Amino acid sequence: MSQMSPASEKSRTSQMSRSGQKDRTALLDVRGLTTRFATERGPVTAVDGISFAMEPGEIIGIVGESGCGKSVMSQSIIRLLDYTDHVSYEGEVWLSGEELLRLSPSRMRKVRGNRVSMVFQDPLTSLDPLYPIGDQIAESLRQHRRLSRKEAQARALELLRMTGIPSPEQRIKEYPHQLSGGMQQRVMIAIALACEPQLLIADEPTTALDVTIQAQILELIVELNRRLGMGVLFITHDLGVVSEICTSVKVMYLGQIVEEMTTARLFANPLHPYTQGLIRSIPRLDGDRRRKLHVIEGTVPSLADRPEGCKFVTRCPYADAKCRSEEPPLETAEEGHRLKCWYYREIRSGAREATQYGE
Amino acid sequence: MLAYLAKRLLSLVPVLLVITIATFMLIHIMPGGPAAAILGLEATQSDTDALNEAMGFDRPIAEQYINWIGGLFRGDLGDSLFLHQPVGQAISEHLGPTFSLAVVAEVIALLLAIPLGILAAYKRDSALDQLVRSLSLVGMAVPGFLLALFLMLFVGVRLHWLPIAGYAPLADGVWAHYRYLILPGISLGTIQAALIMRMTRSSMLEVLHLNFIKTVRSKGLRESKVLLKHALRNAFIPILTVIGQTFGTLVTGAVIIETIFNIPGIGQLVINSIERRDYTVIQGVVLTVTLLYVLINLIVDLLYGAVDPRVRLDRK
Amino acid sequence: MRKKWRSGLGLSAAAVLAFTVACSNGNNNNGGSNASGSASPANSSTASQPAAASYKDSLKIAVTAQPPTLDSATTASALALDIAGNIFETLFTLNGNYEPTPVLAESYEKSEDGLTYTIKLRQGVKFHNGKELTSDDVVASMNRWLATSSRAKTLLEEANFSASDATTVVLKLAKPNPDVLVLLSAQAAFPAIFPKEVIEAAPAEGITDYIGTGPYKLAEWKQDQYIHLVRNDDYASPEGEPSGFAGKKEAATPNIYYYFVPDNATRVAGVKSGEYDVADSIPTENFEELSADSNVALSSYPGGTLTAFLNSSEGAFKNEKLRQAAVAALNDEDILLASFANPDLYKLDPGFMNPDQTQWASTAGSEYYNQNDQEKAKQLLKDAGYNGEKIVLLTTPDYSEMYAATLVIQEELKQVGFNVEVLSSDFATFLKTKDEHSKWNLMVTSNGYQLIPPQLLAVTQSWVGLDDAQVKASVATISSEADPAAAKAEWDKLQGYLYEQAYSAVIGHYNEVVATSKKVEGFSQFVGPVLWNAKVAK
Amino acid sequence: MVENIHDQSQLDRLGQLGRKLRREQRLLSCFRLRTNYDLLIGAAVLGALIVLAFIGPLLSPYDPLEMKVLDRLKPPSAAHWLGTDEFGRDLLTRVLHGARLSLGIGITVTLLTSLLGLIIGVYAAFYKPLDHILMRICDGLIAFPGILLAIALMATLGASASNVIIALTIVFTPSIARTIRSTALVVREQPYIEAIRAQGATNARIIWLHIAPNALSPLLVQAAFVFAEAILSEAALSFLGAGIPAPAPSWGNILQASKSVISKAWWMVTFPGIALVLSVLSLNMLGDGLRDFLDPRSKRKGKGSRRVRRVAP
Repeated sequence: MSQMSPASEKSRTSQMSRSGQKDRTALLDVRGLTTRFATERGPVTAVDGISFAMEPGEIIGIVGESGCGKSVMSQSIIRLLDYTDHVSYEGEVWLSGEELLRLSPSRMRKVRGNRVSMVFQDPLTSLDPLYPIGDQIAESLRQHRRLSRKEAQARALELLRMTGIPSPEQRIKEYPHQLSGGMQQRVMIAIALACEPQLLIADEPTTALDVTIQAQILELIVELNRRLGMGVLFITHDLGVVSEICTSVKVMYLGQIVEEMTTARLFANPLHPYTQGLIRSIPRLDGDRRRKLHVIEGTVPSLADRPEGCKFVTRCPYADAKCRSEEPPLETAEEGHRLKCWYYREIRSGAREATQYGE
Repeated sequence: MLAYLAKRLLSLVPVLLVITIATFMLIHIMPGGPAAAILGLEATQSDTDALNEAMGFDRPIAEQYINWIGGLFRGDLGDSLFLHQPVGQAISEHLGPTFSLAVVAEVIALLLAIPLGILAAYKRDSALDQLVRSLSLVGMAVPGFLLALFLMLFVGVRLHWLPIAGYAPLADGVWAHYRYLILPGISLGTIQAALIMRMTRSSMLEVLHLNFIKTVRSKGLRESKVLLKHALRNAFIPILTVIGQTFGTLVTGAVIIETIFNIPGIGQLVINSIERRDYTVIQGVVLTVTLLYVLINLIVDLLYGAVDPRVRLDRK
Repeated sequence: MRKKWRSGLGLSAAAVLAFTVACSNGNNNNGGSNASGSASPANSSTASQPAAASYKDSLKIAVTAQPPTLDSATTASALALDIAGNIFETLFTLNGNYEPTPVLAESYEKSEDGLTYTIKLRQGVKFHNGKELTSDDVVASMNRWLATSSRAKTLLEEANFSASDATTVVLKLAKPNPDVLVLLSAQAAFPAIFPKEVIEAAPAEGITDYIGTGPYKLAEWKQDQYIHLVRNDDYASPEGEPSGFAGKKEAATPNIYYYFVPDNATRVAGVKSGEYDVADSIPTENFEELSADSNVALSSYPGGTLTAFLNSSEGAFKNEKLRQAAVAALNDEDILLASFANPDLYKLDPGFMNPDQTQWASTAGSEYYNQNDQEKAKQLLKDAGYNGEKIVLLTTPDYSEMYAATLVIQEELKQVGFNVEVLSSDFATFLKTKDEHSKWNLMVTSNGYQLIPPQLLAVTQSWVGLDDAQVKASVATISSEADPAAAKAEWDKLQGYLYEQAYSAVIGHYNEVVATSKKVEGFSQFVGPVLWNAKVAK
Repeated sequence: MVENIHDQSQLDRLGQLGRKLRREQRLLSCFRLRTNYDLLIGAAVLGALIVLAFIGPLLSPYDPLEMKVLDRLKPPSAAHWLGTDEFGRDLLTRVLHGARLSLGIGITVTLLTSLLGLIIGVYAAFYKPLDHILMRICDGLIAFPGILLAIALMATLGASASNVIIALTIVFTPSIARTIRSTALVVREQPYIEAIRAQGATNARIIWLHIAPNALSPLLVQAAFVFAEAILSEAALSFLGAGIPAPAPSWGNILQASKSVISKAWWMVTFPGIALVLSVLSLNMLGDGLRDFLDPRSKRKGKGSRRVRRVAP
């Protein structure tokens, strides 16, 4: 705990100094969000002072390896973790001018599924196996819109149709295990869209699906985003997906946003060593088959032993003593492109050579 | 469905055969005979012999067994040697009190165990959870008859709140009926409660970690709905299994609890019948109880389908 | 919890048998409900009650077990006979002085040679099915009784009833028997009068069509729960002051429920709470508790003896010195206290017969009674050359007093050097083992009083295999002796001999306790509870 | 991550890794033991009870059978710490001797049941025709209401401590046999058993050297529960009067006697009752703890199910 707090304090103050007052127009404005879990061996920081804002209708991608805190961050926004773990939040999450972290549990429930919805990674396990899908879609309508059973079912049918499920009249009575993975994910999306939310958080919605289905689902999300004008926070580890649909990207590592920029710049000009590593590890159809696929050395350290200084230090080929002792601030490299790295200028200019990995 | 039932019933045949033969042999090598209870201490050997002959106990055991099985196929369990009524009638008259007792015990067990089990799982490692875990551990270690004695001592003898024993049929009024069943119900229900509580807790814990719980919560449902409508139903199959098992052991438990609290149920009937060497009743009760046990298991199996559509479809 | 067969089912069957052969001299026992002079039920207070008092329409009595049958001729169960006594009647019955008194009979004549009794029936008596009682019914019932009841078979051999006209029956005996009316009146396996058709249709296992002439009819028998009797509105009562089983029967309460409550604690709690108006066989452990209860009246009456029987036919106790050693070791006071819990509920007395019964009460052999002499016992053991052979005490936990007594005796015998083991089993097994004399050496049973010494189990060979010429001769003398004083002298000698030989030894005399609610009036206790004149104030 | 496995330094690293893993494994199992409170508490309480059962009677100045009828039903006092029973016997002494009896019967039943269950289980798993016969008999005996079976057996055999052991062994063996059989069936299908067979091992050798040892850890867990159930069942049988005959100071006997004096002598219910609960509780905890220790995966699956049948309600 104690070793964590200076870092988060730092990032928080830097964020404060950057934008003095809250942005009234923003759909979502996250400021210095920090999420900690109490564990048997003390508190663990999973999200460390994250700040970003998104406008209505925007699709923002969050990328990073598994374990980097993407899911925790997204679930922190709608406080899904309240129930499962001993969790504490710091910072602020503003949704259209309302601060979520300080809402009472009952007010918070009125936000969930209503103004903000979520779609999860594995559709089969994310649906309750014991209820027909129609009921599961109708459930949030009955909860938030106070619809009668009949009205809710009618609306559910409409939603199913909108998500493009074939013969929805028949499917509506079926159980999750009777549907294919793609259809299940469409059902998940129908559930999420039931109350026409302002914000959809999609947590790796395509990871568990076949490639062809993936494309269909992505298309659906983009189409619905356009039609309904909702913001989409798209969490993925797949940079290819990001490039297809997102307007801008945040790269996360160990609970922090280490780099954020527009999608175009992501591929053209990644500055953070971690982002560079991610991009180089994408297999390319047009690439040289004989070239070995790049792998980022090492693995993501566990949250319990996050390094001091720069969080990427254990795997960064450019790291030095300064990286190990001091955490770099989130600096603006260019308009709309910020990152956390002491040496990104040197790396960009080629002045800094990659050293041996680790020590 | 029917085929499934038929298969289940057929698989029962060898089990029943083993049980009935074992019962038959066991009771016929028990020393003493029905004459003791019927004729009393003064009976002469010739009186006893005459009685045994009249009842057909002088014939070989195998022949008696075959006659009895033959009777079964005609739906005839024989006549009680002591009660002067058909065994079927004796059993059905005694099933009522046992059924009432079992229901009270199970209701007490479920009312206690399911909510506490759910809360313990929900507030895992909290003080409540610790309490629930300790309760279920102690609950499993206190045998029903001991609990019955303690309840008699404190609630009946010291506090005079409830009658310490006895029974009144439902016809005498609802309170008259149930006030006799509360202490026996608690005595019998506690162990069931402990077992069900333990299972509810662990099964809920497992379900609460599943993904769809997050989905349900992300819809903004109230926690009560999350827990009861979604988590509990998903956690219910193992709980149901334990409930089925405990319902089965309720009959066994009733044997002791009914004798302690003097409830004229099937347990008391069989204990009395063993003492009276009322062979036909013993056979009838053992058969009935076994069938009941199987029936309960069958009902539980069918309930699985009602709880979980996947089970239903798999069977088609 | 444990099903207790009231002594009635088995052992107190003996209590009932006491009356099979009764003594006609009425002075031997006052026999009433207050025989012991202890706490009394309110049977005499009926008259003083204000006429306007209102009474409940049912009386509930808690008894210890379900009777095996109500067919009196086939059973020795006291409980069965108590209940059946409300439904059925006999030609004669015993009054409070144990004297035969007519019930269904009106009068009788005895022939000169004592072989023929001509009995005139009371007229206007109807069965519960509406049929009028005739001599045919009596003849059928009595002849069945002569054929089925093992008492009648042995005591009235080749006797026979016939009808001389519609209201007269004739009993012919093979040889004279001065006690024949007492036999006809005794409660044990009493000769109930059924309609002839019921007798003719009777299956071998016994009658289940319970149609009698008594003040109550059987309304319902709920197996293992209760027997419900309702008042017989057409009942034609005999006249006379109620006394024992005789005299006027009013059927004062419209409904009587006999609840089968094997659990002692339940009977006790039930009578305290007013759930039951009468509770039978109050366990001695609860005596004090109930005495202190202002709502409950306790009546205790002499129940019988707790007796140790030594198996002289086989095993270690064939040796009289060993038997004497065992008897010498007994501390009867401890045994009785352990068995009956309260000194008010037992009495130390060496007699095998009821100490209140002047004809037979005897203290012969008292030097062998309650000796508690360990030195003597050890000496006798040494003299007998006891080699540590195992002594087996036979008992059953189904009778708590016998069980407790046996455990104390085991300890006492151990103290003097016997190697003792208890063989304990459920009642059915106990009965079977009792007849296998090689399996046990000593047994304690509680036995109801007998009315004459020859009926004592202590002198009955089939009981524990006692085979002694002198005992047999004495019994024969007592049975045939016309002079009461001479018979008594012979009995003194016999009782002394039983003690001296240590064939059996009385440990003490116990009281039976019945608890009634103080609201019960007109209840009396004779051989069992007499309920037909009892009523319960609201 | 590792590109060239033949690199010597890599191999060294792997070896180090392996050693480290093994050490961690050991540490982990120590840790599991240290944090396995069920196992520790259960074992401690049970151990204390066993010590009391063996030493207690030696220290008591009273004889468990000696009657002082004049001292009957005396409440706890300096002379009689737990009071006296209905024959004036010292209750503490009887409860301590009762511990010997109950634990003794429990252990004997457990050993017999385990041995018989193991033999029946492994042979049933190995020989198909035998399996059918044995398992039908086991099914029958399991479906037979346990307490009735025990009571009927006791009525037939006669009341004595050794008959209690026989009756309870008959009651409990089938479920142990079933557990062992299901484990053995899994082991039997393992490829290595096939390999051993191919090398010409005899059936007996396969059964006793390869299959039986694998069944030991479930057996150990079950044994703890059988122990607990045996103690309970003995008490229940004695309580019903169908167990150990008096005057033996079994807990069930004391409890049975206590029932008729329940309004006068609370101590006769309370103290043997506590002794009974403590011993069953400690065995249950021991069983749970053993299972967590021997099969950590089961913890995640929940502790809900126990295979041993309950005889006493």
